[in-house]
Amino acid sequence: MDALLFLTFAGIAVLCAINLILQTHPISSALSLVGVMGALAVLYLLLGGAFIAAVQLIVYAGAVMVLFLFVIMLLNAQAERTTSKPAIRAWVSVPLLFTFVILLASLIIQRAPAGAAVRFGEFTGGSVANVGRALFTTYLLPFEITSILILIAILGAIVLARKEI
Amino acid sequence: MPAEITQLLPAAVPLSWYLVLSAILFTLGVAGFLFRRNIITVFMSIELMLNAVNLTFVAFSYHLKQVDGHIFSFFVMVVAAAEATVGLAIILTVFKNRATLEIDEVSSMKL
Amino acid sequence: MNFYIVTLIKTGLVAAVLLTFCAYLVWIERKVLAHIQLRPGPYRVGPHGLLQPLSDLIKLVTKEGVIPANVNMFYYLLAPFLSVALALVSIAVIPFGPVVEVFGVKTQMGLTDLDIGVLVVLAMSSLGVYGMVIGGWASNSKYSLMGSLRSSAQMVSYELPMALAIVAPLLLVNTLSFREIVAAQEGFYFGVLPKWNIFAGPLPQAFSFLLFMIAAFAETNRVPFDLPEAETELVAGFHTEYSSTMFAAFFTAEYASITTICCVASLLFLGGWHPLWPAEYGSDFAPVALFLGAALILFFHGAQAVKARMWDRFTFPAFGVVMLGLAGLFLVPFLKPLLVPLFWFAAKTGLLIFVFIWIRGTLPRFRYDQLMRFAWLTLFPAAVVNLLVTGLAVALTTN
Amino acid sequence: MHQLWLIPAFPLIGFLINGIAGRRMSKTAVNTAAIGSVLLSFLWVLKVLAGLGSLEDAYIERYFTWIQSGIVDVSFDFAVDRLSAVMLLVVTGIGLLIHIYATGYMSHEGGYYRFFAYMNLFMFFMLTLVLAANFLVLFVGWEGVGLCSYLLIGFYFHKKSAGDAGKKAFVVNRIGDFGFSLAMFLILVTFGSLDFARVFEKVGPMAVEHQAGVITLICLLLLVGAAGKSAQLPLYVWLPDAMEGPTPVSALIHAATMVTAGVYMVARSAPLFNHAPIALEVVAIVGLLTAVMSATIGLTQYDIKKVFAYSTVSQLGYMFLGLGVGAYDAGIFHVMTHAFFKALLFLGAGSVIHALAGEQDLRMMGGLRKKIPVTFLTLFCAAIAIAGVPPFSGFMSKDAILLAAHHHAPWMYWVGVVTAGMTAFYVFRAIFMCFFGTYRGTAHPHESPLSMTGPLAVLALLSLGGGYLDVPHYLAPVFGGEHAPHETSLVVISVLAGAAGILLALLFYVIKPGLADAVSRLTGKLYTLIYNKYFVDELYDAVIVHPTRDGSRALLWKGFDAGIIDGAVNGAGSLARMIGGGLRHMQSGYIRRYAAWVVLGAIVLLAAAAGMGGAR
Repeated sequence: MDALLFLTFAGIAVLCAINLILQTHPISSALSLVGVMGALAVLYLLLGGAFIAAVQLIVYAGAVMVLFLFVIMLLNAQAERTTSKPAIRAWVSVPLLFTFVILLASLIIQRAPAGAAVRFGEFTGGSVANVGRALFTTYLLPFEITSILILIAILGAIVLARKEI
Repeated sequence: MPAEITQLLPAAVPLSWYLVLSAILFTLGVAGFLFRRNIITVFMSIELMLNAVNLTFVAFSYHLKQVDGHIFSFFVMVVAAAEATVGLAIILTVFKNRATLEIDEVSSMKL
Repeated sequence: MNFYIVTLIKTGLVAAVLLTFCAYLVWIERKVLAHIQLRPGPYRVGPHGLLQPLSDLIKLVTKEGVIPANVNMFYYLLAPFLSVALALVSIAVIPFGPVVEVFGVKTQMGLTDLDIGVLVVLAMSSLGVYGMVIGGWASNSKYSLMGSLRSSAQMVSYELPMALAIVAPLLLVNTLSFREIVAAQEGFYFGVLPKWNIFAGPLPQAFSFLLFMIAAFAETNRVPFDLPEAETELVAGFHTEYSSTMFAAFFTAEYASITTICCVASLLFLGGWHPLWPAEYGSDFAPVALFLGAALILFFHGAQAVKARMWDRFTFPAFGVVMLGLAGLFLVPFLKPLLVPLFWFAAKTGLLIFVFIWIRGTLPRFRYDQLMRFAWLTLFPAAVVNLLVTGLAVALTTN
Repeated sequence: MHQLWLIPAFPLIGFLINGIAGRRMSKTAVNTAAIGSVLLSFLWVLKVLAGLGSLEDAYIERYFTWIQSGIVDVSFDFAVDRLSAVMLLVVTGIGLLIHIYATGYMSHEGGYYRFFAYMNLFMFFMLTLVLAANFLVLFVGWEGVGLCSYLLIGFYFHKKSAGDAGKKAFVVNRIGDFGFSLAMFLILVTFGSLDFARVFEKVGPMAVEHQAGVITLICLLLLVGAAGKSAQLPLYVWLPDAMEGPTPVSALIHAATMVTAGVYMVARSAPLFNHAPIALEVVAIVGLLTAVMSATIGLTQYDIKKVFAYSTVSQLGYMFLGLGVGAYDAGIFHVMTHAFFKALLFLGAGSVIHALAGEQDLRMMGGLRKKIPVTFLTLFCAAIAIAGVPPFSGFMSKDAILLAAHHHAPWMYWVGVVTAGMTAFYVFRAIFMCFFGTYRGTAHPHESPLSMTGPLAVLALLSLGGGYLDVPHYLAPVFGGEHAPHETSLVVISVLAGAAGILLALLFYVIKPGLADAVSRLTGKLYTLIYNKYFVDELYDAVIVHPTRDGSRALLWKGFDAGIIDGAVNGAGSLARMIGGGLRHMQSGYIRRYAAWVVLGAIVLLAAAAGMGGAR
């Protein structure tokens, strides 16, 4: 059952990710990305991260991606026009990427802890209480600094969005 | 569930599957970065890479039975949100000034 | 497999009840609005227009589904589906009553109970934007596009105060599971005042409740925040180009989300299925008394029916008999533990839904800039302060 | 806890108030902050000392670990024992009086708030220095007072001479600090700690070094530091120039407190010095030489502040003599009495200068006795105190030193006696030239305000009666109680020397005013030599300053800096430009091309990792 769920949602994630780079229209790409995020949220649930799954949906899918859609619609972005250029680039990039992913996967398989397996329900340390406790004790300083980061981001966005620039 | 499938699949998912999935998603993100020309799509590819990395964090959190990985992916999300805010604002500004979203047309620092 | 069967039964039951209720919510809304405006409302189709929803449904389904030119077909069709699906998902985590035993099967009233039920509702509500955004964009119409931009901005903005308003009572109960939230609100202060979150110590959450309800109005696009569907001023919104069943889907999604959010409000703030006063003082007989009273009023009106409405002479007493039957149901001993909590829960939710309709009949619409300013400059700071004060109160009283 | 940290904290707060907001504050407010903070500090000292009782042992307060690295483990501690108790009282008490005095003296000067901010900062550092429980905290205070000294000497920074004097003081002090730093490193290496308590505990059982050893070296290096701060040979040259600063500064920093920091430091390190008799001998000789040399210079100067400055150097020499002959208690006793009468001398001189609208030349004074009687009376008290007239304070402390010197080596006593005579002469010469005879100046003298004469009166009382505070007895637990036997004949001789000096001055400058010039003509070359301060400044200029400057210019600047460093920098620049010119073609501005490079780099790294195999 675990494996089936994993394969289903991993498949959805990979398909959506491929769709993300194949679609020419940014809206389609954005919605594919939402699909990836949703699938990943389910995988997080399988990994015992209930809170992080919910946050993935609320923050990523519900806020960040809406922002993307927003901007795409605001700018009325159109589908990319095809050009003659990509042919050469693809000849270089595709093998490069294949090397990259194969190297990465082989390294992972070579070094992954032997026998480490994921069974649903074996780890329940990702509940809201646990995350909250870690966030407000061990990681209090980073957490507070994060708030400053967000403040700066808001200010930056406001400054950039002014008419004069 | 048919017995054949149950026997075909392992009872538990090896950790490396998650990690390889993460690697694949990351590579797809890189591919999106390299192949797409729309700035927004490129930006979304970056988000995809961040998501892939988050998956590793959560997977290792499971493996180590510690919550820290979740915290890290939480921070990644926060940073991604901040990045999206500023990045999209920059894209808006770029579009306002150059009337294009083609990344290759934004190759010089000045207008 | 027992689990799967029970779950399937429950799912079917909930879906049927919810969808029927959504349909009849339209009838209720029209009736209430009409009475607020001193009109009879739907009256022709069936007794007191009770078959009006059915005829509406037939009309919407049989109408021609116009698909405008040059729309992005896939997304155009996806949007209503997404809307209604996301609106219906949240109901899965909402419990309607305590754990009960029916025919020897012990089960909870409600589809499931997650540790993060509240977060799921929030997540679904934030994903609900996609239906609008995609629908507006795929319609290939500037009015739709503008409308969807408008409504998505509104939803994203009001999500924040809503989440903050939810967090405040959560601080008191210390859990995210709806069932445990309700369990924490059991009991009475001084034997009379219910320990609901709007009354509970250390800081009664009445203000949070107010904030939550305001944000809920905006989240469900209801008056006075119904910019997304302001037909008269803004050429409606994201669903301008939709018709037929797809329009019905958007419509259903809206009423489903109203129902969900009222359920959430009664669970979070109004003690869920706990009665308003203790059972020692006869709260179990409140439904009996209510339905009996309703029956009496119906009989009375039946007797008083005027010539212009001849059918009332028969329909009112008939409904009165139904009410008497309902009252009788609450007296059946083995149904009582099942129905009484359900009654209280339904009563609270129903009251909140009535408030939704009431407000619609009372208040005018916000202008868009007022709406956004209200969200960011009034509601959001108020929610933050409320959360901080609550947190302080909780921190000072624990330990 | 007695909250020792509050003692320096009060002046620091005063400094912060005046330093940050003083520009916008009224003079009254500045005064309140400046004097109030010092007053609070003084009262707190009294409270702490009252609370601590007899203080037989040092009382230590630990605050926090400051530096922890390897063998270096320094914490920020304050300590009080009887030695620092005396210093605390002197510093805060005299400091308070001088702050009050300064409100009158500085009332017409610009940069009023700045002056008081610096003064408060000085108080903070001085108190830190005195309270320090280890060498490093002491060094902080040490450097801090040096800084404040620099700032205050150069207070009239628009005057070039003032700026130069400040720089001179700073540079000369650096030489001393260099020695002090080396001494600290040696202490750390030798004893593994900088804590006074730990170091002295460890040095206790060690053998006394009759032959030069590491302790002797430490002590000599400490002496270098002390000589820099306390203006001893050969580093005394900055102090006379330091008189460019406002007179209250001269009184507080360059007479009463900071310059005695060296004495305090040597006394503080007494356990070390006790193990290095050679170093002690050097201390005594340096002190004696300084005393004699500066006393002779003092005989010939005409600037009233210069006279007192050389007098200060000379008296500091006395203190070192006291330390060197092992009479630490006498040295500290003299620090205290000297603080009283020398502060009084300077403040009185300041009052005179104030009365004469800035005139400092003795030849332009005279006959002021009637015009500024309070100043005259108080100055006269100071003069008889410093001249060693019994039974006033100077007599008490100076005799304690001289007796100890005689006990140690008789010749030192005799030189000391001669110096005492000269001291009496030059001080009374200044008094007579200033207050007797006829007025030779042009300004219209006027008595100073109460804020100035008040502190003068208090100091006068202290100068006269301060000798009865039996400091040596009080300090016995710190230094051990052996005293030189009392010999009445020696006392009589030194008193007679003082009396001779006074009478000679009376003869030269009151009875027969022309005689002084006659004598100076008679001695000719010698007089010129002394009048020009033995040409020490010129000597330093010729031997040290010029060669250094010329060498720096020729070798370091033209050769090393312009040639090698600039060459290297320019070369690096052009090299970078060359490489950049090549690499520029990679910087196409196409983001995706950059990303491709990044991917390539990642692949290389991954391949390397894979190539290493399963190495973890």
